[in-house]
Amino acid sequence: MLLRHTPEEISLRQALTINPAKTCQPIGAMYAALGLHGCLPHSHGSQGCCAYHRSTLTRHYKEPISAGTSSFTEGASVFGGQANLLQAIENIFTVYEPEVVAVHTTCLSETIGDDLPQIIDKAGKEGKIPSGRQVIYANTPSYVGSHVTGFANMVKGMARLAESTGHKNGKVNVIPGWVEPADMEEIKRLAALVGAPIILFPDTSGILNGPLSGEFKMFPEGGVTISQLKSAGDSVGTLALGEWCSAEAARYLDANNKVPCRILDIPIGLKATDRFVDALRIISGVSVPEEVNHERGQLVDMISDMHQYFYHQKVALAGDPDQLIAMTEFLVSIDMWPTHLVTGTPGKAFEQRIRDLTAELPYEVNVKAEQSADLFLLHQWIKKEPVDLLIGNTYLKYIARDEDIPLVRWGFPILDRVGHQYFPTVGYKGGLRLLEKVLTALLDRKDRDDPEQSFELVM
Amino acid sequence: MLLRHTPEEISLRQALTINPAKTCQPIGAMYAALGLHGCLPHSHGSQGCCAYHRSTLTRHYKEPISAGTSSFTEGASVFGGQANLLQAIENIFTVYEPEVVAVHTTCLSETIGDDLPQIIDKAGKEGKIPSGRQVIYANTPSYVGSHVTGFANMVKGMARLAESTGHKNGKVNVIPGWVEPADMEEIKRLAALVGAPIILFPDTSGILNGPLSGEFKMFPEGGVTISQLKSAGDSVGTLALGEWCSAEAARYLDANNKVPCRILDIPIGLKATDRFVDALRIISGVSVPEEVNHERGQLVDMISDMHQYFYHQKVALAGDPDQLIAMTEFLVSIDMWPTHLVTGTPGKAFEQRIRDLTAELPYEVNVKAEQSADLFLLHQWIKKEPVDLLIGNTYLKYIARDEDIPLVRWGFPILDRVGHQYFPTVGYKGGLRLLEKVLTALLDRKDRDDPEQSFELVM
Amino acid sequence: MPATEEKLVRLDPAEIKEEMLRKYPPKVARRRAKQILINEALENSTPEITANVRTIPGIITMRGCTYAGCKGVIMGPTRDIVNITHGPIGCGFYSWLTRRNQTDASAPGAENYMTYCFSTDMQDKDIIFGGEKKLEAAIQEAYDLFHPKGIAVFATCPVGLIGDDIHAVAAKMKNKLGDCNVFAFSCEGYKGVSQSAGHHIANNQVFRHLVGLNDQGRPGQYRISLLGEYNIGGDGFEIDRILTKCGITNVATFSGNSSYDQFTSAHTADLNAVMCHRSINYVADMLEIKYGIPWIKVNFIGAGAAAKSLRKIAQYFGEQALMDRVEEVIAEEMPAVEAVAAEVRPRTEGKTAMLFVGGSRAHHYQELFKELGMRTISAGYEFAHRDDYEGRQVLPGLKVDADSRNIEEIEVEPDQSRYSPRKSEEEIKALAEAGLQLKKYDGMIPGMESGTLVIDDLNQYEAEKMVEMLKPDIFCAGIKEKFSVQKLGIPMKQLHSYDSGGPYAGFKGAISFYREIDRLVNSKVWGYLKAPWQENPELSASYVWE
Amino acid sequence: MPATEEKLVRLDPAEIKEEMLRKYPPKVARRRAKQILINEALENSTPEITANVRTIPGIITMRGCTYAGCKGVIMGPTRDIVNITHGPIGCGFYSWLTRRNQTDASAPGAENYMTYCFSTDMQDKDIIFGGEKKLEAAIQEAYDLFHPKGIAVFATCPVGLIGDDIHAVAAKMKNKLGDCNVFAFSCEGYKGVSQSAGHHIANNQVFRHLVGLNDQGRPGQYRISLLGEYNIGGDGFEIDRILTKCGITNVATFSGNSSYDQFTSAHTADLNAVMCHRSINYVADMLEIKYGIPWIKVNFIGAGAAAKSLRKIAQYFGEQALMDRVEEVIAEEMPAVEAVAAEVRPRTEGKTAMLFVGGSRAHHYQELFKELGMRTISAGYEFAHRDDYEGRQVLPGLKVDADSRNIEEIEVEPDQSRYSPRKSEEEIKALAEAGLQLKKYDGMIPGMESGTLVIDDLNQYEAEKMVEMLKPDIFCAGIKEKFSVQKLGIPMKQLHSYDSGGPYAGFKGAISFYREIDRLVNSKVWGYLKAPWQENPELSASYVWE
Repeated sequence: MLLRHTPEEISLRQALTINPAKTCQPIGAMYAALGLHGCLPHSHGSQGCCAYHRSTLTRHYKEPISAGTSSFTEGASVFGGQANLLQAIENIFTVYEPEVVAVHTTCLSETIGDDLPQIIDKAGKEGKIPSGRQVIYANTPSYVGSHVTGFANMVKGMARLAESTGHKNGKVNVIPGWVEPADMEEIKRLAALVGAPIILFPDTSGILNGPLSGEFKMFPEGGVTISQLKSAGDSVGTLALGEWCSAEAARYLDANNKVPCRILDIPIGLKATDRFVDALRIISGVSVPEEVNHERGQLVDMISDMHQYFYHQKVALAGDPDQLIAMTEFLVSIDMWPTHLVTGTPGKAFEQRIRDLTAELPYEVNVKAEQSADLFLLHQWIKKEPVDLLIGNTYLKYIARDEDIPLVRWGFPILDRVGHQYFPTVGYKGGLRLLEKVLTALLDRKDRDDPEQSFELVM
Repeated sequence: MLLRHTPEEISLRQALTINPAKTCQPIGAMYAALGLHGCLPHSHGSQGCCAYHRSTLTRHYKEPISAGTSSFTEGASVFGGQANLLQAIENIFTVYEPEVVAVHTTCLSETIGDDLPQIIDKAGKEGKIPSGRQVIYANTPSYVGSHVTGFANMVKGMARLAESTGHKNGKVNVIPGWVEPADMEEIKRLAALVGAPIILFPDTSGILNGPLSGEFKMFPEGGVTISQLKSAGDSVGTLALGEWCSAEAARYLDANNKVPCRILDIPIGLKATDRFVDALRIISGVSVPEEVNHERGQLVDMISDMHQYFYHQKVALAGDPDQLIAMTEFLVSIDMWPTHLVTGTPGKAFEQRIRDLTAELPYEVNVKAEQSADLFLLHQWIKKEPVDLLIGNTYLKYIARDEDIPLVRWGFPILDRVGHQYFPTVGYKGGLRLLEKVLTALLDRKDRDDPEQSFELVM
Repeated sequence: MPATEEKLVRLDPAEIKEEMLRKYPPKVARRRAKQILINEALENSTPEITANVRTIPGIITMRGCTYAGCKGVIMGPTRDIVNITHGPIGCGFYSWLTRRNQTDASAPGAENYMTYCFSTDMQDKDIIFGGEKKLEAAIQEAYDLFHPKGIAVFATCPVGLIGDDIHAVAAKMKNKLGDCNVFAFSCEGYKGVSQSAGHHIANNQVFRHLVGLNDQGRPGQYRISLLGEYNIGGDGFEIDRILTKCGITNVATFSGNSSYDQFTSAHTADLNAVMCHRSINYVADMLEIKYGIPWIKVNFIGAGAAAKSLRKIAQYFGEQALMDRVEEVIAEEMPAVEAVAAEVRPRTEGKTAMLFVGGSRAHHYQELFKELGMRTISAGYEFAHRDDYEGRQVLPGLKVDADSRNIEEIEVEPDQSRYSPRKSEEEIKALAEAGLQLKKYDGMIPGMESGTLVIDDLNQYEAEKMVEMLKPDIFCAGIKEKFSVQKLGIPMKQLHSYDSGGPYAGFKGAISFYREIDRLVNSKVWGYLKAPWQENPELSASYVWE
Repeated sequence: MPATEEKLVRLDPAEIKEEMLRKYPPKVARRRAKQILINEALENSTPEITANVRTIPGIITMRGCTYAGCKGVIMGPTRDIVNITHGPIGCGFYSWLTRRNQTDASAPGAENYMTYCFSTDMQDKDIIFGGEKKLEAAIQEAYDLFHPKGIAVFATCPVGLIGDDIHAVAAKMKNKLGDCNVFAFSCEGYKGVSQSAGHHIANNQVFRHLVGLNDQGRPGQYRISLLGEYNIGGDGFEIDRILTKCGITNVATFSGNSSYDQFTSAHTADLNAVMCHRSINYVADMLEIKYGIPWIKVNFIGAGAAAKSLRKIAQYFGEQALMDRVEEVIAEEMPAVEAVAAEVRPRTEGKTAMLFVGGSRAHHYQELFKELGMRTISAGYEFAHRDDYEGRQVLPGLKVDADSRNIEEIEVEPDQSRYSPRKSEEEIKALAEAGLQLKKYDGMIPGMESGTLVIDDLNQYEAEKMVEMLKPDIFCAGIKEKFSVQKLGIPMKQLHSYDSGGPYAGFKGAISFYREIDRLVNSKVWGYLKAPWQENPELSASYVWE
């Protein structure tokens, strides 16, 4: 067994996290920053942080991930990292010529107490920031929240660029949350279909699912531009997709730029996508074209066609709050039973939301969102109450193999399969893909396990 | 074992086909006819034929398949089916009100020698065909060729509607061949991206992947229209995708309407898609937009990223000539080794083309296209020379389970999985999907079989 | 379900019928009118319906052909006979593994050819010059590869027309091979008016070429055969489980999970229990005439019906020990069934169903729906005859039309050596007085409510019309009908293939059917047909921000 | 490969260096210039390079941190020690199963914690009020759950700053638990200038807390330990296979496929064979000083190098039987290797490679490329020191800078009870005269051609520049570099993780490396970078119809 030391008996753990269902803030900030056109993320800390984040994102996307580091030494960590950051900013603009540098902190620089705004301001004054170029920042202490928090913080950092001219631009800000490049592309496609002009940020499409063409573009086409972000202050409103990932930035725009906002779920599955499309068409005062109804109907059609195969199948999930909430609603909406859920990102509100979404199930689900809500606990729950399917990131494959349960890879990070870069799981088309994946997992298992006498040709 | 009686030793069979890699002409004609807007296919034979074709297409698409039958009785099969067809035409136009009825023959009516043009003409004279409505036809004797032949024959039947006004319409006829609705949609999307105005026929998109919305449309939106088909005679040229499925209709337009044609492969995989796009842009005198290059580059990127996992993996395939040719070229182009291929559709040219495409392999591939080229033979070849992967229709699952080889479902019919209705395998995006499917099959197997010490987190 | 009640009240069946016929050309309307019957509770007669007549060309029927009924339905389920389709490839291909008649070939060394499709794959030259030589070669190749006990040959449409004598070829090869029983079926698709003719052709040949060859039937105290049970989704397995539990031996099933040896020893059973009256009642008669085996109609679809059928069998054998055992078994099995029924009923009570399938299922399954508190508001058969609707009393009066005339009726007489009546005249009379009528079947209609619609050979157009008008909570038919009905937002259950479910027979089957219907009628998906903006399209209300 | 030859001729290395530096700010250019060396074949000295110095902030380096070198590289491969990361969750998460150091835990009852990630997951309150209590509780929880032989604690950046005394906590818990060896590593990420500092910190603690505890080492006639072999992709398995075949016993591997007991008995070996000089040469020295075990540098990367290393080991033990056996084994293994080399070489001959990785691989792997007929035109280390480039003779002269000063150097002296010199002064001299120099390593540079570029701590910008200018046929580095290089159309091979390949060590490893390089440099995909319309954009020619 790969996880041979995991006992079925659950003992209280208050200090030791085993096989976490989260990672730290900075990588979230780095991913978000990559959704900004011409941006070089910068990690203000030891060079190991940056190396780890770049490696993880590279494995997930199979794409180059460029980011700078302040390369703290012992000295810097005693006397502060200002000198390192100033030097880094100068070198980065000179050597790599980005349009923006997005600096995030680390547990190290946070513990020291480096003051980013002040340092960046100093860099500006010292002429280390070429005119027209920007340095944005986010405080991302690794010992608070999770990678999700870091993502949200950097998105807020982007929102800080918003300016209000007093003239509305007729657009809707859409903050997609931590979804894949393909998802961001799909959200843009869907909005365009509906006929709603949007400003999407961050937007990693085209950046983290790039082509192989013989040239290496450190700053590919794609990503939200500085001017778009500035204009976000003039938008008619903001749709924040996901409380954990997107709400803070949306509320900032509301408070600082008087751009009203609404927090929706990430449009994963039928109902959440319905709400997103409905919001778009009402805000933009357009009527939804047949094409969208057609896509929607296709998803409903597949649900009805294959219902018998996923009906009341039990699922264990690990992931991030916004994604798990949307996925849970989707699963329940098609009569599946999310049974065990963990996220390392703390939040009682998450647990409550999941309980509400699963209220109709014949039993109470296991759900936890805190330090001890890790894959070790999830595995123990599964040993006690087996499930038919696992949904989560690549680390679940160890449980999947030990317990012989099919796994649908979804979430972050996916280190051992491809496809998530190119095919969305948001929107109606995303729903079709998710259903296809779930069905493939369940039906492959059925084909493997059915006795010969009931081996089915037609399913 | 499910196929416990299949011996490894291969014995010559000249009369007995076992587990065919083909079916009969009429179903192909029926599928093609469904790609015509407002069309009711009609089977001129015993009602069993129609029932079988409708059932098979329904299982493949999980969609309603409407078609009429002449319901031959013993009497009709002695005295001829004219009365039945006349009655059928009248009833169909009265009760179902289609815009077109597409009649195809069966082994029964062909053996009797019913003369379709004459009967249809008679129906017209007798006023059984409302004005503005059409009856097209194809002779599809079940004892000649295969379902592929029947498809080609009905497509030719559509081409017969073409008219030449002498004024070119600036469009390109594209005959997609026997591909899925999602593929036809993708071909249209690609052509639109390139900026080439096309007339696509047949076009089953929107018809066989319809929505669930509470209404049953016997004749959904979608499909090539009669007026488009008429205008096909004024097109600047015809691109026929696939010699077996599409060439005949294209050559008919060339001969009868002076519309020049070119026979290309179905755009499956990188190279075939390149040729298709290149043809479109030259004919239409447009330059290919970045968006297409981007999609193309994404496919090249995934090939390079995951190359180590499919490099020199052996594949056994069963299917139809045009599809197998394109797939074989794709597999070879990514350094995979198609090793055994069968198609029940006869054609020495097919065998030669496959040999040419696989010439660089270190061994000669097993390829056969004739009556005895069935799944029984394929299975025997596999027993002699095992492969890493199977690609073909659902019937291969019996071999897959007995021999414990992963199967990628592709082709016709797929009776036990969904997705093919909604996600294309043509074009660059289709290539991404095919690669994802191949990789999932291979990597899932690797994860299952790797010893614990080399169980991989990152792939 | 109030909504439906209402509709039923509002819509008079006559209007519905009229509406269904309105669009037809007069000739079609006249013919269809005879096949659409509004059920009325008559004193002691059953209203007459027209059935087993031709489908009108151009009308989108549910029916298949004679080949399908013969090769697909009757002979398909036998695992150890090599079935060779003589014809172009299609017929063999489409009947390849597409029915869910399961078989248990797990015994060591057991043969199973059901996963294979064998065909002579006729080409044009065979059509022109005749296919006998090729058929002969194909039989030889099959024999050389597999050495099966039996090889069956099935004719497709062109075979009859080009005059291949498949029976002569079969006889010749049987003779040549020596240890292999080769026989053929003239089941060309154009014969008859539906699958029904194919059943008949198949059963005749089984009776002629197999039954009676082997006097060593499966031993046992209470020995019966099950006629017209095809083990779809494992129904036969469940019935066998129950019979075995009761101490009843199933000598042969026609033809679910069957083997060559079962057919050949079928004449040794002491009772024939007929499930599907349509496809096989004539075999029951022949077995009685030739071998003296009485038959009774049974129905294992529905827990109550299953219990009733067991009691009938026990009553037939008349031994207390068996009757007691049967009661014990019923007492053991029913609690689980009732528990699930009780759980599910609140969600199914009062809902309505429509059944259009087969030759007996449209009748049998009404039992299961009753147990769920659901009402069958319309039903009909795809290929049944009048006796299946109205009861066997109509048999003598049935007129044989042109299409039926061509379907062979075998004349049988008592077998010199093997005829032995299992029950004497007196015993049979006694059983009748005790309430057990042999060879009795009252058909579907008497069990149905007044005002319900009984429709023979329902077609797609009528189905759509009726569903739109009556909005049933579930519609049952076959794969071709499944999605046109579901597009209307009405759950559809296949009662040919059971979709991928089953068994639904017997006690365990009842439980799985209850759960399946619960799943179907209560699936959330039916609530998703319209998008929010389709339900409230108005844009008046501007967006509500936080 | 002509194309490349040409480029090499055309581009003078000095120009290349200048071009790489041109864009840098002057201060950066000055510093980088010292780390970019144009190799010249000097008489009997090796040119000097600057290494093991700070990476310049903002420059996109390949380097990781001290924690990565300590927890990830050195301690990660030990299966039966519970490694607890004391810090916020990230460091533990990123070092969780992300290196491919394989372990064989198949023995019944074997412990394996390598699939687990243990962390104290420090929260803000821990940063503010200190994390010692939480660490203590975490150790207790780990002990209660698993009862491991050993628990190791790893400090992340904030730990040092907030002053948690992890060593005190470890000592306290070791004491409290009794049967569990608890020890800690002050491997905060900001220490030193690269992973290298982490290796040193890790090795010091292994030497201090584990080595020498257990005098019952694995028995055998020729007993060695393998230092600096991490069993990436199973390299260690292959080396062990060969050693076993030769009759040589591997007492302990530092630290590939290692276990607690291997470390504790390492002092019982009679020879230390050093693979990765950078990460562990000081441990070899300490083992010699404290226990009297001599060491030699070996290299099992490359079939020839592997054979050479085996001969050195045999020569060290000096027994004919062993030398003969070694020759037998080499004779057995080489034919398969040479066969594959011969098959592949025509497709690799003359191609060029660049290697930028680790502290020894950039050197070792040049052997394998040589065997493929490929030339290394540029190479450098990620975290090595001058001695790894220039040879150990520079060690005495190395000046200790601010960053190195903080990395502890352990002062060791002969162990009272356990010190026993395996070879006498005379024997050592004799071996030297016979050509076997102990503790000798000449570094990477002497083996490289004149005119090649040796670059320390290569960064992304320089890599891109150089690849564009020199167009190598393959580039070797780590995951962060993989795709930026491949985007340029140059195949890239990871020599940290081997992508998902390996083993590449020993004889079987050589074979798989040959095939892998063949696959990479000859993959068709590199021919697909441009679409037809990008290669011939002109529309002049109108379309050619049939």
